[in-house]
Amino acid sequence: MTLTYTGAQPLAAAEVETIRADFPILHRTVGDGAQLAYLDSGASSQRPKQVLQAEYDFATTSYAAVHRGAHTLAGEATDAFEDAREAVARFVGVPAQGLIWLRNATEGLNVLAAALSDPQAGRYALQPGDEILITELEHHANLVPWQQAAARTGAKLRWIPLTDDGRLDLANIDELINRRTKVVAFAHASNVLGTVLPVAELVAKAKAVGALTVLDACQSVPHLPVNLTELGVDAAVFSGHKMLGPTGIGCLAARPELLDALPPVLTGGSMVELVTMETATFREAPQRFEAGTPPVAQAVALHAAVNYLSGVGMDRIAAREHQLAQLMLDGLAGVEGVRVIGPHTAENRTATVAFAVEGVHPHDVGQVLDAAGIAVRVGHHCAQPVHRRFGVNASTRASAYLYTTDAEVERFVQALGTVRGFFGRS
Amino acid sequence: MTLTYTGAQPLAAAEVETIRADFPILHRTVGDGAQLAYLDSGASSQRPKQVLQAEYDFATTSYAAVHRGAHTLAGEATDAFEDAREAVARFVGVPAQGLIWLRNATEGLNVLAAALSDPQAGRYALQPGDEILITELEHHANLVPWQQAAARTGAKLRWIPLTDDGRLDLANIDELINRRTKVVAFAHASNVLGTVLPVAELVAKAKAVGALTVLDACQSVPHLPVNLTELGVDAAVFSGHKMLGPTGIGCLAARPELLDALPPVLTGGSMVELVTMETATFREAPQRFEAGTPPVAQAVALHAAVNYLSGVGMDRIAAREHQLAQLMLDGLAGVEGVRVIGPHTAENRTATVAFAVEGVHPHDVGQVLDAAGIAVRVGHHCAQPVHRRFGVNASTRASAYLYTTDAEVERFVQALGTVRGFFGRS
Amino acid sequence: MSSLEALYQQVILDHSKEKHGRTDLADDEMFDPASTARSRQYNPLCGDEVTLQVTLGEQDVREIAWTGEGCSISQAATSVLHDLVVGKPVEEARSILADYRTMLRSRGAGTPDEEVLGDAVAFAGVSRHANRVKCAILGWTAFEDALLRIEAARPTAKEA
Amino acid sequence: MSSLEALYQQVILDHSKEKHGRTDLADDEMFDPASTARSRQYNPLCGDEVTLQVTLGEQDVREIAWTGEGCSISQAATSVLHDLVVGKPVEEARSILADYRTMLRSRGAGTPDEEVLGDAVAFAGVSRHANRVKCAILGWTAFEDALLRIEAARPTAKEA
Ligand SMILES: Cc1ncc(COP(=O)(O)O)c(C=O)c1O
Ligand SMILES: Cc1ncc(COP(=O)(O)O)c(C=O)c1O
Repeated sequence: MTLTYTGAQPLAAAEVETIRADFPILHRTVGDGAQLAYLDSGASSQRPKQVLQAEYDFATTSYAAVHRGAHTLAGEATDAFEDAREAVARFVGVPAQGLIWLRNATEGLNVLAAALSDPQAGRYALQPGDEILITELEHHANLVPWQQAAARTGAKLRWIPLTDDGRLDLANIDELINRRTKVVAFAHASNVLGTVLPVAELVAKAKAVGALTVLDACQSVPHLPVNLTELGVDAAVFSGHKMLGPTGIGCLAARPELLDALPPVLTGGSMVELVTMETATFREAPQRFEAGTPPVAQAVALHAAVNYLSGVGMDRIAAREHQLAQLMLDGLAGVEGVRVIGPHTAENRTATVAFAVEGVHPHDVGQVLDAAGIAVRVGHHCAQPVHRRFGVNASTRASAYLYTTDAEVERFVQALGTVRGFFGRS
Repeated sequence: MTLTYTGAQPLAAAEVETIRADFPILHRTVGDGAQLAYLDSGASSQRPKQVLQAEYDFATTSYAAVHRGAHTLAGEATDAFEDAREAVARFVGVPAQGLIWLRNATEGLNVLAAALSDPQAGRYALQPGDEILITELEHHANLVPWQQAAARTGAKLRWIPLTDDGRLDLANIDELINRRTKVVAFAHASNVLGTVLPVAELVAKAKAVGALTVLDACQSVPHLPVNLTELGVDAAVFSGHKMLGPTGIGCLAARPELLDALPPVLTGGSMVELVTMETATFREAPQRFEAGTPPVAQAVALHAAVNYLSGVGMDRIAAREHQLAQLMLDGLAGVEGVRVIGPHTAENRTATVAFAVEGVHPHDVGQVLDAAGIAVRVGHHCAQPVHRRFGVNASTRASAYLYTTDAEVERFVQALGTVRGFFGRS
Repeated sequence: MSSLEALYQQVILDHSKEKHGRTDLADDEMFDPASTARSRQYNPLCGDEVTLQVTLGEQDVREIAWTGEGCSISQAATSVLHDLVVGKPVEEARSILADYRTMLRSRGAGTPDEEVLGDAVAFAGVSRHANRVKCAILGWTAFEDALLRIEAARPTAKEA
Repeated sequence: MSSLEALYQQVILDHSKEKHGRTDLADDEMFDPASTARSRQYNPLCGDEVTLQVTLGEQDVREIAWTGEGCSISQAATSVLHDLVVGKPVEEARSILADYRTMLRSRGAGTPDEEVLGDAVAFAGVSRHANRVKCAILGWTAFEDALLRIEAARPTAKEA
């Protein structure tokens, strides 16, 4: 598989500067006055003025509770909310009624795992002897809910192992995806290794045995052009805060027919039809999965975020990040004592690069970089198993986005070069 | 029970005007140019500039993913996030480690109901033959999750009926709260009737039989001074968007010892300790219940909201709303063909008033009011059973808040007086 | 004309009082599924409902009877539906239905064809109020659903 | 002094290399619970951990041995702890522990008492970095926990 973005023109340096002007926070200094270089977008991205403005405008002109009102504000708010649903759904290539607003991507995976653990899911319900297949590089969000589903239903959790290069080891894939496999759940891109997974191949094999496919698209939707319908997955999740949107909103996108077959997980207002003291009937998807007041303001802001991304062009963002990945890999290759954890080449890889510094703990690495203004993440990045696979407890991770400059990557590499000396390790 | 607010000085008209200046949206017009009178705060309140500004400032200066970072922004964001937890916890009188951020209040009730349905809840776990007691006036959020818990565990759902005046009918309370009762879950204030429930009495009776108490404080925390520890409830929920805060955040407050005994409901990042491919151990509360990226920006905004409310003074807000309730009840009593659904006196009552207009459907009532700029809610307000109890499918509901003026209430009453004529019903 | 008057045209106010075709529908009535069907439609947002019974002749809509609770818009819309389609060829009724839907979804933009829609053009103003579109369509959806049921119960050309 | 140097004082850098008291702790070692105990502390945020074993004499801290993975702050803090409390009366060790905690929680505000804290004052700078406080306290928490275990295993005054 080669990625669709290879053809597009990367953002030019001047365009990146124009983009940066939209992000006030990128211009601040930290610590003793060092200019911030924000290389932590893999954890959470920053919001441009356009997104903040959209939320402000909505709050000061049209906000009200949605769906249940006869008054003007309620109507305007409902329109804005449902327009957002259409726009975000279009952004990832699914119909609006297949897009559910939740708290974050984690909740989306929990909802799926819980619904599939419920006997009311009918033919989709997990049974003893069934198999759930994940991979060894998953974020805890795409691991622990499936552990719980397996424990609850008697299904067995299995996983695709990794090569030393941080790619999927597909040697035994035809044994791993077999007639017992009911769910194949995997990240589109790893939040640690940066690896982009072979979605088409996994989907084809899952389809061949009638298994559902669940894509953790948290690290792909913000960075690559993603069309979930074309990818052919049955369900996918992603989070607003990683794609220029606010916290407090995540999306579960799924084939409407699948949603219609699944029981609700959270219950309450707005998702019911007829309620008596003894019983309740439930509405159709997406409402059935949206109990209580939804993240209205956050949906409106996320709408502005996808408009921003589309305005720049996801293909061009992907092409630019491909450049950045190359720049980071090249830079790190030149720093003594640094070992990249994950693919050493930029092919099928995002601009998220985790690494170990010989003799220096990631916390200390991060601290020295922070003093130079460089914000990276340290720890296990909610993916302990993949760290264990590569023989470490934790790592340092730099992750770029559309607003990252070459100069920032260079400053990062340069500062990293001072780390071992600071701790007397060279 | 008399309410604590009766002593405080109500907000004066000039103070209300000063407050209104902080809410840009209140100054808009709707439809053919009518000045907005927002009487739908019971569904969702508006946000003052201070709250919007706090979120904007946070997003443009200190935002990053919380808890997992070594860099400056992550540290600042974590501090802001945890400061918010302390402030909101203090606002409702609980320790910070007893406050969990969720999507909305509905999620809080679902988490409780699901955790208590899990055998891992140990001595708190619901068993066949146990009883869950609610009331006939509950919002669907405090009804349907308990129906589900009952169906899952074999426990029995019972409820306290209502008097014709919209108060709890406590005639059989000593039979309803009995040795089999394991959970007593009830609204502090009804979102339809406006009734304030006798919390102290219910808590005392529940304690006497060793039952847990769960308070749906959605309609009290925004409007009355509430100290959950003094009230003695074991758990409570409330939503940010009803108390000048944003959508996308709700709180579950509970005794830390109870939280420690309950299993997590959603799993994923940030709530785990040690994770292998096969197993996971979980962190302590509150983290155990906060899977994935939390509503960071919304918590910071909610902090600003409780600061705003505290600045005005919850006792004075309550005293003012007591006035407004009286004004609304007096006004409605003078409109022919209008029947208030709920208490006809302002004692132990909030300024949320639902009513029926003879011969005119609530949708039509709401539409005529909207044309006059008056925003009220119509429908069943996510509480079908209480409407059925009073012989209607739906009602019209006006609900006031600290920014409501006497003049708005008067305009509302005046416009309501034209409704029956418009439809040829008088 | 105020926007309120634009929404509540006199035709609507009149029909909301008169309610043509509104009757009691006995629960246990027996009928031939190849010519008669009922549909109950429910609006979960407000609890409104309409139960509507259609009887078709060979080619035409012979009878419509309905009952239910609802706002003036939904009651009037069902009453107008009754007057518009009873006696019309089924195919024509279907095309009225299609036009009506298009009008309601126009968000105030389209110019409805009074030749086709007759009194139903009075509901054009509803299209500006997204939250009322459901009210105006409730009875019409019941009509459409009942037609489908009859169709399903009739021997098809192929089978015949 | 840059803020980085304020955090990583020379004392810390030295101890993070020397690691006093660090050793291998055999899993199956037998010991008398009334005088020796172990505690393992884990930081779920970064996966760091310390296992620390304390042996008390009649009144004093006789021995501390520890192992574990962690950053320079956590390793140095445990090393400094070793030097500070071994040989001291248990009561004094406790008060050092209390002062150390207070210092770390001061958010850079307090002025730690070098008389009591000795080399541990080097960690004052950590209090400005909320996210590193956990690192600096990890080994000390293990020490405190182990003390409690020994206490629990000893016959109390009442029982005796
Ligand atoms: C009494 C009551 N309980 C629960 C809720 C549900 O709150 P949310 O929709 O924010 O979850 C509401 C508000 O709609 C309410 O008024
Ligand atoms: C690959 C992946 N999956 C899932 C998540 C969880 O996202 P959230 O915390 O927004 O629920 C993340 C981000 O932390 C991620 O990178």
